[in-house]
Amino acid sequence: MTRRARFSLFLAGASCFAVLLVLAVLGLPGFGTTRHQYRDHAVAAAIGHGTANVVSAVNFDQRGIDTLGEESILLGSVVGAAALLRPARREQDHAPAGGGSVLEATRLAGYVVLAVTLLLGIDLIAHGHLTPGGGFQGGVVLATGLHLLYVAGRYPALARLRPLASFEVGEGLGAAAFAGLGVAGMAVAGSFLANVLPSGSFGDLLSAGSVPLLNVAVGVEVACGTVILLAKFLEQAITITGP
Amino acid sequence: MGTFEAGTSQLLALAVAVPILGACLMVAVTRLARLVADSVATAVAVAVAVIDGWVLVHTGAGRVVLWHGGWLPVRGFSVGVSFVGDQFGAGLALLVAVLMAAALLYSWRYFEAVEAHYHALMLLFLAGMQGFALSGDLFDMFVFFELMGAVAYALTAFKIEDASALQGGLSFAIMNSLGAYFALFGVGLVYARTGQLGLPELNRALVGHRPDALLVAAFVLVSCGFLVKAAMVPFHFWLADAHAVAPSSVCVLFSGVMVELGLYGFVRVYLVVFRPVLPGPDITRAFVVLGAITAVVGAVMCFGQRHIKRLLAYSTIGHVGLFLMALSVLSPDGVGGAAVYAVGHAGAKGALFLLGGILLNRYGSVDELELFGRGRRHRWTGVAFVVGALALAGLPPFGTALGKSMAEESLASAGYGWAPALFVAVSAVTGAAVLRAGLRVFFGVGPPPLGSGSGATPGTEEPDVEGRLTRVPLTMAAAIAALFGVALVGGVWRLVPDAVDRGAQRFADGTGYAAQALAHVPAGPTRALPGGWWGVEGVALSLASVALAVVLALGAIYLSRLPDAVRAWGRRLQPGYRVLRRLHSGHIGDYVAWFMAGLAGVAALVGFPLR
Amino acid sequence: MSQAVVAASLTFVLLMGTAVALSNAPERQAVTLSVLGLGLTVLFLALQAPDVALSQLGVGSAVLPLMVMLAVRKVRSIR
Amino acid sequence: MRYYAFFVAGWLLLIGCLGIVRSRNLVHAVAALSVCQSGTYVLLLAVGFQWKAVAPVFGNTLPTNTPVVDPVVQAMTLTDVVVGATVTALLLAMAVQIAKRQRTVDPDELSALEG
Repeated sequence: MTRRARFSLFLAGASCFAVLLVLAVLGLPGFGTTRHQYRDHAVAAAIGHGTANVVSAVNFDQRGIDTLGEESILLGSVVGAAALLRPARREQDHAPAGGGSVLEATRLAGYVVLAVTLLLGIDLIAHGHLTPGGGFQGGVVLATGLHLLYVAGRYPALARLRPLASFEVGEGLGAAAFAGLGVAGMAVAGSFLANVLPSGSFGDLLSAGSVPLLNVAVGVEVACGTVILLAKFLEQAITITGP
Repeated sequence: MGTFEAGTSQLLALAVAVPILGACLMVAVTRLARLVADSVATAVAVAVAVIDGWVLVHTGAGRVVLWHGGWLPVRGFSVGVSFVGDQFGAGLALLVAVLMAAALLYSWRYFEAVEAHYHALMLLFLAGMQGFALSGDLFDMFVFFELMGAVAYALTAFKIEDASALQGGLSFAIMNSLGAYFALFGVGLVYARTGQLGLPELNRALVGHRPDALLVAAFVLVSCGFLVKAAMVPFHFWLADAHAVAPSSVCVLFSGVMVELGLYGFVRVYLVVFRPVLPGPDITRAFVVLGAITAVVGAVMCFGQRHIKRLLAYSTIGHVGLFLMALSVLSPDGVGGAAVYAVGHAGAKGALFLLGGILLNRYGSVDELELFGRGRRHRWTGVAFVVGALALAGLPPFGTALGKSMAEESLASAGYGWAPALFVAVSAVTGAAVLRAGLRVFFGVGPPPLGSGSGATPGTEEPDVEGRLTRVPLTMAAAIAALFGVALVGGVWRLVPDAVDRGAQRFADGTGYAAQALAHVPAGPTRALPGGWWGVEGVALSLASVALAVVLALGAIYLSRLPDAVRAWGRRLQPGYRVLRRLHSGHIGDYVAWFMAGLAGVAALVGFPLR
Repeated sequence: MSQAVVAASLTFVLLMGTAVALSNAPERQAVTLSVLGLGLTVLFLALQAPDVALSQLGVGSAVLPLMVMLAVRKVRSIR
Repeated sequence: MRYYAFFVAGWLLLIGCLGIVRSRNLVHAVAALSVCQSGTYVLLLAVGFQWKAVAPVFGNTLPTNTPVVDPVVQAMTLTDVVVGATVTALLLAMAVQIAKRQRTVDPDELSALEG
């Protein structure tokens, strides 16, 4: 099709569909109203299991199977992207020489921020069942933090700190731990992904049953997976050259 | 609920957890020996098949229900997520696992795989399809839909040396992601109205509800999202691009079950959630029309191909159109017919893709014209290919023939008297295209074809294996034999169509689904349906389509010797075909534009009768 | 007050989303995408979703734009 | 204001599609796809919002009878964000490899698949 034909076809379809969408939205209960049936049940269930962050309770306790699926998507996408970004038959992977020239001050700032982000990431994971954050958010922060080394001008340092094979191991183990905890729930309480650990007292670090453990599993998987992803893209952009 | 039943229900979770754990093992243990990776992956697929089989046997009392995390429903509501294994869900899951085992067996040792990445992706693919087939929750279906999507994109583009594989993978990924996001938008609309996500809870929430724009929009969004995966016209463009270029073992799953899972999701959601609101006859009319268009487009495009895997891909579109027509009748016999047909099709099409893969790995090409006569030495591969083609056309006693006749009967009795003729024509044309290719390549029948005349995509492609195959390894032959077994089972073992018939009655009963999942109400009795086995009329129609397929194939091969009148008639069809072919442009912008137009079309078909 | 914040961030997201979708300058893609990510983060905070806002901050305004930037860079180095 | 958030969500969904249709660069098409997806985030969170309610995180000080916004849609959006990010990574990986094989990422010039 010509660009024009394509555009007209799209516009015709989209405008018809938009009419339906507008009619549909006018049938919604309005923005910010008070009726949320699932919410009422979910909050009660979270409090019952001593989980102060209800979003974590939904993600890891009540609808844990969704998160298992989500972690599998992450695992599959990372493995898939890594496989797609492997060097092709005629390509070469050569590491760049030297550290590049970066101002000392920038480098120092990079290292300081690195330390802070690593701490922040661990904190986010550890308190995921109490405060906003959790395995996913913390994992992303950890992985991005590690890549501040690149900003600090040290691609070789980054490459050393980043033995990709062990990150793959970590990713696999993190995902396996999540599924394994699910199976443990089946063995102990007779139901897959059942929250088998004691709930503890509401708001404590050791509360919410197995939610903190699941957070750690997800944190490890996400951190390792994101590192692998970014590493593969960096490799493509920096060290892999065509025939 | 007794402990034994509770134990069986936990198996539903294992059907998802076991392949995920297997995939984790493949990722965590780097440098896994090839033999270990192959055997562990195949063993996992077989284990999942055993689990599904066990569940299927225990669905006798109705449905096996699992509430994850032990969140059992209280007064008709649970904050948890359910898996519901009825005969259709568990049966489809079993078919998935069997096909996966065959695909892994085929790629045993020979398939060029990067470490164990291929195996990890295949196992996650298995987990995604299991979850989608068993899930009883709208959002959870979206998650597993995305899981099977994400790994499927990576598997499609796995041969990164191949430009068409990458482009096919990207079109597939963009279209399917778009479908998933639209479906999720629909889920959000339904949630806003009802405050529910579980299929059983939604069923109860919508009983007695009036149809309005919001519910129509939600239904259209969710259905179209799933129908993108099912490759309905005009959402089908990605399919040929992806199926033609994916590794042959992956194609078995793509054509055999992934596309059918899209249909399954669509029908399941309609029957359980939207049926109380949107009247059946309108839905039947809308989707019989859509299915018929899909079937015709698929068949016509199929006949015009010379790239054998692309040809098989278009034939899948044709057949899926027929499945949709039969499913849209919404009665147990239509649904059952579609299911028997789909099982037979999965086996036959899978075997054909693997035979095409053998050609690719031996000659580095899957081009019908280029390979003319070069397969003569491989008599058995050739015979298998021709038998597969005839099975596709509906040769008794293959399951395709039985399912087709059941579907035809149900459509005819639902008032679509023209449907049987369409079924015969579409299966004959697609069978004829495959038969034509098989006769030319393996038997050198007819005059050597003149290359490049038709302008269709030539069949150059990167092989799946390292180095050229010199003989067919035993593992590959075993995988192909197993798939022929799947194609036959529905037609020769009466238990299968009978069980499908009973399963279809449960599948069509959305109220019963909700009652059993939420309140342990045992499923009602099912009755034996008349006409679930071979009848004179069905056999006659099947033989007619096989005969028509043979005539068409020979006609295409000996085109130059046909009388002038016939050839002139054929030439008159050429311009129409050329327009249709040009619409399949490989351009992602076109595909999205068609997607939007299709969305509007489905909305009109569903919405206007309600006014 | 909260009404105004919600309305303003919604409008900002609407405009930035349109800009990302319709801009034809691949070099600036990473930047506009990152700004959209930040806009969404603010919107999620205004909608009382700090968990989602944190993810969006990490993914939408850091990891994703970084990958887009690297992809654009690689693509340009080839042509 | 009553429906504004939902309209923004629908707009993002459709404008993202338009972006793909008009795109001359696959990397840009992938970015446009993520705009579509942000439409679903906005919809879900808007559905679960409630005026004067706080975030569904009680910590150890907030009384448990305080009205909170819907945590379920937030959990769904969280999943959605993760899914979107990883799938986008996969898409970008494909776009990079396409650029290498075909020396272009303009859909108008790609020609590996026709008919």
